[in-house]
Amino acid sequence: MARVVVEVMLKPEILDPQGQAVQRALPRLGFEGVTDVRQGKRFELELDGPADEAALARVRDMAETFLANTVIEDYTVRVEDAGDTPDLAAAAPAGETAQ
Amino acid sequence: MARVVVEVMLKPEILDPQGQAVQRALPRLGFEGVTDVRQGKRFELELDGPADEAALARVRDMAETFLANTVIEDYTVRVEDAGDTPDLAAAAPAGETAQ
Amino acid sequence: MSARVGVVTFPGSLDDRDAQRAVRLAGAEPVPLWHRDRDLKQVDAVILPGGFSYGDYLRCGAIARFSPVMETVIDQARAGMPVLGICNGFQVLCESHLLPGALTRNDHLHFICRDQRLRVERTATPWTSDYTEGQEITVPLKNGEGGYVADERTLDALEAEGRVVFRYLGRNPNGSRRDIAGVCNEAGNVVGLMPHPEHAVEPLTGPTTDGLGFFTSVASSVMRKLVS
Amino acid sequence: MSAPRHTRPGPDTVERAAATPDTPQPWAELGLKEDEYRRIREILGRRPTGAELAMYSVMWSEHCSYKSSKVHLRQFGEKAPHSDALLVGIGEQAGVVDVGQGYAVTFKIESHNHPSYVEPYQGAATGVGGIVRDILAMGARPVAVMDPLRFGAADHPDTRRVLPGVVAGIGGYGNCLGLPNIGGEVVFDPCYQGNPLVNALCVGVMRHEDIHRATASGPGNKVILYGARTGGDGIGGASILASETFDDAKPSKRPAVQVGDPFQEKLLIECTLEAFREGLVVGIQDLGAAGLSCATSELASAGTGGMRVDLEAVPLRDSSLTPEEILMSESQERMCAVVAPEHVDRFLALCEKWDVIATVIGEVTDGDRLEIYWHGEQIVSVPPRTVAHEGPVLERPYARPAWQDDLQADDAARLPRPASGEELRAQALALISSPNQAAKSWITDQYDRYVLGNTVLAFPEDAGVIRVDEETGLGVALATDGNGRYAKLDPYAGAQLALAEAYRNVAATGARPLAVTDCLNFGSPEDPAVMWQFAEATRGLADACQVLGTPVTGGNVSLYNQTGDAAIHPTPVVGVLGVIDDVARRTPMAFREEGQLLYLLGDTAEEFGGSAWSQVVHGHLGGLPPRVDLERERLLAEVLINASRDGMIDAAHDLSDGGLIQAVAESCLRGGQGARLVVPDGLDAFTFLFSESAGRAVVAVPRSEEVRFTDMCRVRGLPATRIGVVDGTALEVQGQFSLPLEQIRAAHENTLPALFG
Ligand SMILES: Nc1ncnc2c1ncn2[C@@H]1O[C@H](COP(=O)(O)OP(=O)(O)O)[C@@H](O)[C@H]1O
Ligand SMILES: [Mg+2]
Repeated sequence: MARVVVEVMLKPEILDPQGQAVQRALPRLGFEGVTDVRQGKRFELELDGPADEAALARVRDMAETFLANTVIEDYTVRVEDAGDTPDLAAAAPAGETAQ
Repeated sequence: MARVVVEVMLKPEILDPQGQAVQRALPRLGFEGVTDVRQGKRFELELDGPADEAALARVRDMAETFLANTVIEDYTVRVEDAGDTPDLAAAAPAGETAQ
Repeated sequence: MSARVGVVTFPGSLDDRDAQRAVRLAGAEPVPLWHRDRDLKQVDAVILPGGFSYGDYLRCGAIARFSPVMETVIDQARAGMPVLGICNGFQVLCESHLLPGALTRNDHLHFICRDQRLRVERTATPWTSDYTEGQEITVPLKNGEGGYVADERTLDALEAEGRVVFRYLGRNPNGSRRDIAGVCNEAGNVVGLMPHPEHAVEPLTGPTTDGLGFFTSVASSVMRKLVS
Repeated sequence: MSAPRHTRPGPDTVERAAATPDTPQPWAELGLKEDEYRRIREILGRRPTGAELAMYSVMWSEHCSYKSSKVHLRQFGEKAPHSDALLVGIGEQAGVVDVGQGYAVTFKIESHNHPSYVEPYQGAATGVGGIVRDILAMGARPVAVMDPLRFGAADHPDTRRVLPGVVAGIGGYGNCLGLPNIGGEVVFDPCYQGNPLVNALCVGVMRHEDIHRATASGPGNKVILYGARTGGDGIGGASILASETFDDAKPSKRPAVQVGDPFQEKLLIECTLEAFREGLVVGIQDLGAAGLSCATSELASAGTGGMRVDLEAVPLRDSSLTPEEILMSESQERMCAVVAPEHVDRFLALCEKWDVIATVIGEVTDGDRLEIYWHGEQIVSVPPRTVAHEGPVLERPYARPAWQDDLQADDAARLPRPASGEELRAQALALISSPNQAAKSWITDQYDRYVLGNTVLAFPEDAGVIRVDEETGLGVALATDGNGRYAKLDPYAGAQLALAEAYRNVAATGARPLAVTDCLNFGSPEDPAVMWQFAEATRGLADACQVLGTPVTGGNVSLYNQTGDAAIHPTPVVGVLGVIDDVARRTPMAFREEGQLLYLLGDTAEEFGGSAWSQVVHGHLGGLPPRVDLERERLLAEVLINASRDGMIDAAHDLSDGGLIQAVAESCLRGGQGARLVVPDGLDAFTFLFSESAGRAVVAVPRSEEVRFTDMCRVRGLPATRIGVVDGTALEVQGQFSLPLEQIRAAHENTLPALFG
């Protein structure tokens, strides 16, 4: 049992209307000092086995072909302890990305 | 200049139709062994100052009142090095959550 | 004998019946196709209709793209069969990489339903041959993720190769790059667009009957090919 | 955060309940009154088990049992006019109306008010989902939805939270389901600030032979639960959320919000309709409020009574749910079907075809009790009627409030009126651009009105018109209306005016009104003044339906719409269904042809109580609402229908809030044509333009038809006054003012985008 997190963000050159809308709204809500906002997706996958290299390779493949549309999006795959509760949701240090 | 990441996920008891649709699709694509998928949002905020406690308190406030809908969502706030390029996207160890 | 035009139903397809009606009104024979069947029932052309296949979850068209029927559609499209993707169908075609680019959230972040003016930029496709170049048509537009994006190089190439098939006129409804409403593949047989020609085929239910040309075009293109 | 959870070692079985009569039970927490709890013990002859208590508590809640409203709702049946068109009357999921050519139509309106305040997007979305399943359960294909909405003040910050979420939720669900949205209402008033009203209507079409009822008969038949897995959604929602005033101070009572999955519902629709078509279904019921408690008890109660359910078979999303919670869960997108054993395999195969999870959870028995088991142990054994249909009935006290006289005495006639053409012009513009009268396209542009390809008319037309048969052109028209300001001034008349307006709207399109559904939105029934409003409104509606010959076929009651002592305006929302034999002859609202003559049908009196003018210009609410004349409404409808049938008019638009000036402005904008109006003899310009007298419409008559049309009106005795002509690019009131169409358009169309864009 392991949890793998896939983060998908629009490529920097692609317009992100959702992020922009958030950024535009912030000053109105009294939040100053945020110079840019990007909004993306986060997938938490529970694996029924360990997050070993083979499993991660499969998740990367999944992200590349399915979870992200690599025409417009980048993704990152990383492992989280399965025992993670939300209030301990610090990410594991191992991170990787593909474009 | 600092980057703060806010992750917003549906509370565990709330139905996540998107995550379920992804999970159901995976076996058809030849990916076995994923027992659960939850889909959430990820916001990358660029601050014009340092990510000190005051700034983080503001971001938490932002997450609580705006980025997350706390009726159905939980959020996590964490700091990332501003210099982070996507392929080094390891998260900083400091993590926190509120409901 | 008339052209057989397949209309695929994915779970969550909504405008499939409307596409079939449009095909019928154009004098061709609509053939329902089911997403789980690889068999295309010997159709001459295929329409991927509008709707919310798989709820538009993950990304619009992302899950439908992997259905069994798409394996055959992709093969046949590469072999030259006329394929039209309307709205969600356009998204499926982009996800399948039969068409370049992608469709993103409307820049104003709302679903929008309105009567949209378009200019037909290319008539050399089996789906637009009954129009004249530069013709202005009005058909319904309805989507939440209709913003057409691609990198600059791709956009330049599309323009240079005359593969922008439709452009929005008036206010850009969704932030599409270069006002692009629809594009085609290199060969021109695969066309995708966000607006809905199948909802503009009867005076009683549509804003115009401007959309009928899509279906008469493919009917006659198919017949021409069969005869030659 | 979740609802009361009573963990105990092993389930509370019937056997144990019999053996431990004195175990204390949380009946009060579950919203039951002491006498209700006592009655449950009497019915069962022992204390209820935990699961039984859960079932009774949700089913006997206000929301499910109609305990406060039942005694008043009876009139809808008792006074129902005879109608040959009624195939299924009040009491089923939804009424069914014969529209001819072998077609039947079912329609119903429901509220999702409280949930939409808590979580606007999901609250509104699941409201649409719920009413669509009601229609589906009758055997019909849902073909359109409508959404009557009420919000607080347009410029209030909380309205900016609630409205966009509600609209996105209705659109998000309905669009994804592939149901055109063809109409609704949007009304702003501070009285709805903490209690927005989100009502949703769905209409469905079927052949006569396809009508299905929610009944479990035939011992041995299987009970199949299909659709979404069951989770902790809205547990206790039925009893707690919908039955008590929502109060921020009690966050612990906030039940888990229900989240909708329109994609799942779309699959449910297709798979259910295929099952009907193949004749696989004996009885069917949607799961809405009170979930499985409601579905099993209602199915069994409507059948021969006996049913056995093995609750552990229910597919769960959250494996920690207790049997009580499973029974109370309001997880969306679930249905329950009763299927003969020989059809079970085929039914399950259909579900598999549509990727819908389906599970046999029980069967019909030859007994007379609903028996529910949990891993072999009996946890429920009840006479199902006592759960589903024999809940408490309250005769709540009601009394005309003391302030009603003062309110009615505060006559709008005393308000200062515009004294010059220039003032008239300014007030007309203020009216047309005020949030209640402004264009609603910022909202309706977010709804798909084209899907299914049968929408002949949709907003902003008077009624939505849907084609039912492509060959013959048979169609139906639907409109919903309700004016809380009128109803506040006089709830009896207010309810009748709501009906009259919806009826008139349907007739304006050329359709013949047939039947009624209603959603009665009121404050707390524990307040005798509110109860009086309710009693008056139901009596008014029932009486008016009798006169107009349009039976109430079903509806919904939403009570406790109040914050502290302040109740919302009494808001009966009335939906009218009409039939049109050929949609090609429908009358739209747009003035399109220059030179056509404008006729005002009906009588105009000085009636400003509750008017839009009194609200916009003076912030005033007082006096009496416009006089009700139902015979006149009937006559007006006949004229509008005949004129449509004989091609005598090219446009018609009913007059309601805002009066003539509002109606003419809307028809001009719709057609892109100006109009020149002349104040008729005997009327002052102000009354002519702003009065809200009922029973009126404006029509555009081609010159060639003028004689025929006016002759018809004269013969039938309907006043028809020539008031002007379609002309130019301005709206001109001769001798008073002229407003360029583009100025009106800007005023009318920019208001909502400026507030919410
Ligand atoms: N305001 C009303 N007018 C007429 N009938 C009503 C009204 N409110 C409820 N009913 C009828 O009472 C019955 C029970 O209603 P309801 O509980 O809303 O059905 P459901 O179980 O589908 O929620 C239905 O037949 C409904 O049409
Ligand atoms: Mg029901």
